[in-house]
Amino acid sequence: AGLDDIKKRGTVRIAVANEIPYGYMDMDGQAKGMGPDVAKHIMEQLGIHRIEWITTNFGSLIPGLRANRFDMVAAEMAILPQRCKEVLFSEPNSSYGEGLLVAKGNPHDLHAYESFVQSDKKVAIMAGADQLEILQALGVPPERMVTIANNADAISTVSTGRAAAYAATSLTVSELASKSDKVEAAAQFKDPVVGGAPARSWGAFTFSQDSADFRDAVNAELAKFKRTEGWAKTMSHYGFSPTDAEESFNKTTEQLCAAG
Amino acid sequence: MNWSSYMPPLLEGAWVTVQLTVYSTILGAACAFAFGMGKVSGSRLARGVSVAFIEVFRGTSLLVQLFWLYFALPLLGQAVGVDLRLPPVVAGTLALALNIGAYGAEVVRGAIQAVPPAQHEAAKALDFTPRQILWRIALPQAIPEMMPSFGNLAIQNLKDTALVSLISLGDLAFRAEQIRNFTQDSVTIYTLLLFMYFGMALALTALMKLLESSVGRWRAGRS
Amino acid sequence: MTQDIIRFDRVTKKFGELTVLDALDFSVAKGEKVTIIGPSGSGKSTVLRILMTLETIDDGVIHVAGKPLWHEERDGRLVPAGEDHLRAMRKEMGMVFQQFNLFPHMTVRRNITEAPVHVLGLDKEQANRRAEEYLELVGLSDQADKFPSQLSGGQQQRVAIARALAMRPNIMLFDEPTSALDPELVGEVLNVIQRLSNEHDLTMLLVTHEMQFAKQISDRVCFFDKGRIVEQGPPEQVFSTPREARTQEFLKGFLSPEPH
Amino acid sequence: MTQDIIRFDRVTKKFGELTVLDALDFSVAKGEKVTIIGPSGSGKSTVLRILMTLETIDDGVIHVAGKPLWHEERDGRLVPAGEDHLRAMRKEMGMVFQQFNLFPHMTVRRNITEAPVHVLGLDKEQANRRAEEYLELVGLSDQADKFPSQLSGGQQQRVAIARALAMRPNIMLFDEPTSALDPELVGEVLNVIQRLSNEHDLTMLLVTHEMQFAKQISDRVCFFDKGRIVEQGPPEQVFSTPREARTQEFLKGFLSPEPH
Amino acid sequence: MLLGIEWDTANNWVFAWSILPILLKGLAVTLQATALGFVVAAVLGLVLAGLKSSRSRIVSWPARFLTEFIRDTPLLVQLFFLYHVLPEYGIVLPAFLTGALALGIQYSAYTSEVYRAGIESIARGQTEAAHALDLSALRTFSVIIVPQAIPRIIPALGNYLVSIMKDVPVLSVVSVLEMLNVAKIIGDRSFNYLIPLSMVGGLYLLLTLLAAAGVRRLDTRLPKQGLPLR
Ligand SMILES: Nc1ncnc2c1ncn2[C@@H]1O[C@H](COP(=O)(O)OP(=O)(O)OP(=O)(O)O)[C@@H](O)[C@H]1O
Ligand SMILES: Nc1ncnc2c1ncn2[C@@H]1O[C@H](COP(=O)(O)OP(=O)(O)OP(=O)(O)O)[C@@H](O)[C@H]1O
Ligand SMILES: [Mg+2]
Ligand SMILES: [Mg+2]
Repeated sequence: AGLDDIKKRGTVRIAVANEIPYGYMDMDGQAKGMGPDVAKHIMEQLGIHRIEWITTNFGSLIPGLRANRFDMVAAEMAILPQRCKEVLFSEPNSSYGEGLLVAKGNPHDLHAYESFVQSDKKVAIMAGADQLEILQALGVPPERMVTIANNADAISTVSTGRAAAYAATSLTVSELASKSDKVEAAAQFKDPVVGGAPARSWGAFTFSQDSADFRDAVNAELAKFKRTEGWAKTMSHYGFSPTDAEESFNKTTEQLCAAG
Repeated sequence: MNWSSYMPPLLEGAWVTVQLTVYSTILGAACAFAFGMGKVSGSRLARGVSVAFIEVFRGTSLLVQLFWLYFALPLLGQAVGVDLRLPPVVAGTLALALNIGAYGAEVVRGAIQAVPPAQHEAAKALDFTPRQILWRIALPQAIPEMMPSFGNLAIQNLKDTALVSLISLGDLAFRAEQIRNFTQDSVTIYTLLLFMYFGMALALTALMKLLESSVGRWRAGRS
Repeated sequence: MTQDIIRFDRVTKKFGELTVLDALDFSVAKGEKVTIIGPSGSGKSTVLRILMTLETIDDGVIHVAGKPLWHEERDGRLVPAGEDHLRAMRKEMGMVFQQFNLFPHMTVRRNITEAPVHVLGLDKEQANRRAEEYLELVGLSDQADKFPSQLSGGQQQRVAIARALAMRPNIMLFDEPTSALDPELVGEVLNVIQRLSNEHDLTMLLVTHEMQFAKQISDRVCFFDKGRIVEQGPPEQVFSTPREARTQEFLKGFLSPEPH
Repeated sequence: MTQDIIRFDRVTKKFGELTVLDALDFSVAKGEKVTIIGPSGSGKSTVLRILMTLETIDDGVIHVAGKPLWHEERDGRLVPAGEDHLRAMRKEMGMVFQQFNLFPHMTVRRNITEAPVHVLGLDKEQANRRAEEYLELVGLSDQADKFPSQLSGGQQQRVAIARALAMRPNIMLFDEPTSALDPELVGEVLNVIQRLSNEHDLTMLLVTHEMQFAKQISDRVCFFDKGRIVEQGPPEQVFSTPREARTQEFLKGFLSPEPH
Repeated sequence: MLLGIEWDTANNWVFAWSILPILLKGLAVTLQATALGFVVAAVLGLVLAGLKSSRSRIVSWPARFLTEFIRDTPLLVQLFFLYHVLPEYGIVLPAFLTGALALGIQYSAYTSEVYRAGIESIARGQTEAAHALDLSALRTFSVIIVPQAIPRIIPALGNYLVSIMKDVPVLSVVSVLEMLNVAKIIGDRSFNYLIPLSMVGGLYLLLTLLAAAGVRRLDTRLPKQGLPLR
């Protein structure tokens, strides 16, 4: 939907995928996370005062945008060239590296995505998440990947041995690790190297193809906000490192969409 | 966290589940009568349409229907230039109603056909028209016959509403998943969830029994 | 006999391979009381059901009250009867079934008034008066507000007779009206039929196994076997001095066995 | 009378609230042929079913062949009967049901031999000879290899009689053996029972509505109403000059109605 | 690429043709889950039916409650329960087995009723006739009741087999790669749901029509009066 439509309606529909700390609903039904917090600020600036939050599976975010089930996604979805063909991205709002969730004590001694290329251990990924592309690029055979529908399933998947590890972003991993003492973040994690550079993702807001003006308006406000102390505080509040914050300025969406 | 703190969101979800069940059961009953009577009607077209409807919605899995309505239908709409993007509530209610309606149509058909041929003959001997026989003799006798099966279908429908959580509708199952995402307290949440569905099913059963006895009062003296 | 109100001319009826009526000639005079007897499967019910147009015929002609039952004249030619013609013909007749076939969801009163109101177009009050008249006749004035399931078999059958009479037919067809009854209830139904048989205008066609009763009320008894009339005549003759071997054999089954 | 082979002393039977037998006193001498008549629901079947131990009783004592049916003596004390005692008592009796209750998945021969082989321990050949003997008696020697569904109702009931006789019981119980039959088939079954009634050793207890037949074969007729014996005596007396008003009323239902 | 097979999005027909082998692999999983679930349901249902008909209330009452409870709660929730709660008590089953088990448990509530109804439908008269002939309880059950109950039980079980097959897609929530899950993943990645989901619907329709014809045929072949004993 265009910016005018949304302003006329006075309500914007924003989707999250229930991933802590990127975008999630807490028990009281309040939207939280890096995406929602920044989105709330921007909507305020744009004069849109009502936000309808929608929770959906990660895999349904892009189809939902295309089906006009919501106007915007605030899930810190990584900007990837093939996604750029389907939807519009704002400029990066964050940046994050990869991580690996393993069982307590790391019994299989796993420290890198590359471990799964040779060994017979299975690695879990979330349906629709970009870890699939990374693992594929590294040459991990498909039968060694277990697809789960939800971040929430990761702890039990790993702690019960249904998969040896869960490949996700470093923030997701440390968040999950903090919730249960049956799992931990793999220590001395080696960033996967794809196409000659360590894999790093740039998260952004996502829009449908016909919402260019809305995206541009968000971009303008985002650029302003990223220069403030408020943005940096939000980053660190949700566990992003200073490096993550710096990196988020180093690439533009245009560059990221053109790569690969 | 203890279980009592889960209750407010779960009750909210349960309310959504109740609404979904009620709306889709009512809509489903309408489908059931339309297509069930269509299947026994004299018109070949009505019969064909009814048979096709019943076979398609009984023959494919409910979850496939739900996903199809939610994910595939918008693309079909795009291809033909119509906006068929259904909001989750509509897609969910529709999928449940169509599915339960197809099963219900067979119940309606069965009950109408179970009215003894002798009743049709007696009515014909009294010179009623075929239309009068259907509306005055066959249907009033068939409806109490349908009630037990409708009761079972309503319970089935209540259970099936859990599937709409998979298209992000905030029903009971969905809210439970949300809480688990937060707390990872699977044991408490799923146990609560099972008993809440059980309780709703018991209430629904009691309601259907009440309805059943009120539509079939003339059968009371039957041995 | 004055005039045939029912006439079958070489009527043949088949169910698939099975010939149930075999070129049957049969007629009934106005006001005549005829009893049909015969073994199971001999086609007794079929004769009544054909008259009531509950079954079609395969060959032959039937006249009821001087008009062809299954044909009507249009533009001087005989064409297959339309629904209007059939309904007009059915108005001549009332039928009482072995299993009563009351409408279980209607009170006794409703059972009797339903057709007069919706077929004959009587208003409700007229129909109710008529119902009371016939309930009186069958001795059930006090049961008008009960449902059929609250009555004994004998009472149900008497209601069924009242229901048929309320349409004021010229011909009454009875298909084994007492064989679904407990033996002690048979008498009350036969009593009602006996009373009707005194109406000189009413033509009666009765299928029964109550030989004693048949003897008392009928002007004529027809013995059916394999879709044909084997023997017919006044009851005294047929029961006491049957001419045909088949009739003798059949009647023997109803007499008490002799000690051997 | 020589000696009571069956004796009911103040036997009471209830179904929930309903008292079906009400402190019933009733006895049958060895070799006696007794017919029970009475309205529907008066407890006729219940008497036979209790004898066959298909129903329990709530109060009173029953003796069969001098032994208590529902009790046995152990260490000089009367205790509730065990399964062994009940089986021994049941051996005294054979029962024929209204609905025949043949085993539909067994041939006629197998229906008759099943119990002699597996209960009495006869070898197959002996049992087959016995089956032939009784099939001869009921006039069905040529039907041994058919299944029940291939027989008429009258033939099925005759097989059921042969099946009961093959256990060589001293007492035969018949519960309306002809009321599920087409009227013309009644004679053949009554014929068989008539023949049995000439066996002076066999005690017979028969529930029937065939008054004519009851008159011929029974030594005594008992009229039941509401779980009590209202009247009993030789058939001529009970049928021709019933003493009780209730009996007269009941028997009236079986007589042809008089014209009014 | 999925399950080692690439797809081709050149046009709709090519796309449909190229994903067919992937869907068929998913179908194989669907059928395996159906078969395993059915076996569990058939056996567990028999156990439940036995317990429910027990004379001892201490046995029959809990069995009755359990049946009612299973019947009145959604398969999805039962599946989540088994998948997430059992591991808390050290019982870790692979997703496929958990799924088949959940299907089996859910349907055991229904099959237990099939057994009970099949046996009770044998006219009371049959048991009474056997009793009057003094046949032992064991012989009555095995030679009189069972041969007559089987032809009534089998078609009903057949219908539940078909129902189980239609419920297999629910297992996708615990990442079993059955047919619907495969189609959904293809959709997630190609952003074309219409073709894979429609194909799944078509395949299901085909399967259930075949199965229904099979059950009907079975029904006409089984003797109505019981398996003949000569
Ligand atoms: N709808 C039908 N389809 C096939 N056969 C039929 C049908 N109705 C009757 N028949 C057969 O036609 C024959 C004659 O039936 P009909 O009912 O007229 O006999 P009936 O003399 O009334 O016998 P009963 O004394 O048993 O009532 C029987 O063999 C019966 O099986
Ligand atoms: N299993 C049962 N449960 C409850 N009531 C029963 C049961 N069996 C019989 N009755 C009732 O007991 C009463 C006597 O039944 P019984 O079968 O002995 O009557 P009957 O004299 O044989 O009648 P009929 O002539 O109809 O066979 C009836 O009112 C019947 O409804
Ligand atoms: Mg007939
Ligand atoms: Mg009885």
